[in-house]
Amino acid sequence: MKVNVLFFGVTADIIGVRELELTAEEPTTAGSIINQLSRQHPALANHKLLIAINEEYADANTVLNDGDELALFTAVSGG
Amino acid sequence: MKVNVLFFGVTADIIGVRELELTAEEPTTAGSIINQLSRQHPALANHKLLIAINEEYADANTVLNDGDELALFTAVSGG
Amino acid sequence: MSDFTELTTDPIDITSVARRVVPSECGATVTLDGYARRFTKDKQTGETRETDYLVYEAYEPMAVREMQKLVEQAKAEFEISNVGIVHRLGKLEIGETSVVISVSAPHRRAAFTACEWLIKELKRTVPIWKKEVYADGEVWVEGESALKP
Amino acid sequence: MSDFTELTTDPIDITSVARRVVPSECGATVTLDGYARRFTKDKQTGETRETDYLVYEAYEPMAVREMQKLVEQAKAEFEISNVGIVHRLGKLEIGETSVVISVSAPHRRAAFTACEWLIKELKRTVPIWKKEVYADGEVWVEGESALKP
Repeated sequence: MKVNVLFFGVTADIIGVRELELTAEEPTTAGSIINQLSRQHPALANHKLLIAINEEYADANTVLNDGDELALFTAVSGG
Repeated sequence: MKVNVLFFGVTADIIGVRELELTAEEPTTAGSIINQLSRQHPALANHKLLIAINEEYADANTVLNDGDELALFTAVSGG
Repeated sequence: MSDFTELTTDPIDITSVARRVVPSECGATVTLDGYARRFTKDKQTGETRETDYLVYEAYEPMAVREMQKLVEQAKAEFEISNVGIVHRLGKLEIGETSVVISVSAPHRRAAFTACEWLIKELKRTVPIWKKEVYADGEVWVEGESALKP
Repeated sequence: MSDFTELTTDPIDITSVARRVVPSECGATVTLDGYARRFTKDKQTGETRETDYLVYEAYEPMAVREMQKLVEQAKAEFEISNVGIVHRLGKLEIGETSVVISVSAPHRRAAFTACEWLIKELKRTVPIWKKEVYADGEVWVEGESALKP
């Protein structure tokens, strides 16, 4: 299955792109995608990441479905 | 002695002027000036009046001095 | 970059009031604005009346002094940086701003608390009066406050 | 005359935001505005750094959804009439407004309470990030919030 992964701010700087399409075996959780990305980009592990799936906050144990949009970002700092 | 009396809003409408110079015997209190004005303008007694002397809130028992500025007005409604 | 208390017969721009109280180390500005309402509920009858326009009048030198006292009290009591208060006088069309109170503070909690305290006290103590003008008459509004404690 | 939640790369005019939430029966509008600060204290070192400018970035569709949720929650919880939230994105010079939250209510108490709640929640939940750019570098600010409860 395919998952579209979005990055913002810190995570976009670490990954080097703002969007990645990943192919993963089912079932895959948000957390396993983070682990996979952290192996390629160790700096990711220095930050506490928030997770959104299809524009809703979710936790690392959430199982992803084909076509999901997964967003990974650090604690928000708007205002 | 002379006292300058200022009126605003309701009190100015009742008295018909915004300012009066009154001559009074000493000692005279703010309250006695109000009583005197209320005899000439009975509508004044229908309103709870606030008193300021020389731009500071004061009460009816305050004794006036020559040249004081006495302001008589209803409860404020700014904002 | 400092405190101010003003009476004006010109229209009030909220943005400029809020900006004038902003020191560079501050994090938040809280602004209360009051404005001329179209509809007013009569407290006695419960009826709603439609207002044509308002007129505000002040005992000007005392009003400025009372506003300055409020600013001093607020700065003594709350952890705030600057306060700006501008009250409009004269005739106000419906929707026009009658009063703006802006408070800046390093932490927004104090700005909210101080701003709320300032409008409450302004309505109680500052010698300004509002006249509501209707199609069929007009009335000077009398405040709810008793004499100053 | 209704609620709105917007992201914009244009300058924000506080007055127009405050005015857009005003229904004719309302008595007060409370407005919080945040703005780009010149000086920021580093939480770890306690040192003060001078910021050149800021850049705000958002996960735009989710940010708008989260802001709309906050408006719905605020209207369910507080006795308020309308809420307007506008957050700026892109590059902001020092002193420019980053966020404006305006709340109108029949009674100002509820407007103050709701406005304060809204800015607290916005800073915790809405996916927007701030980059501070200094003479000698830049840093994405990480918020203090844990995951959404």
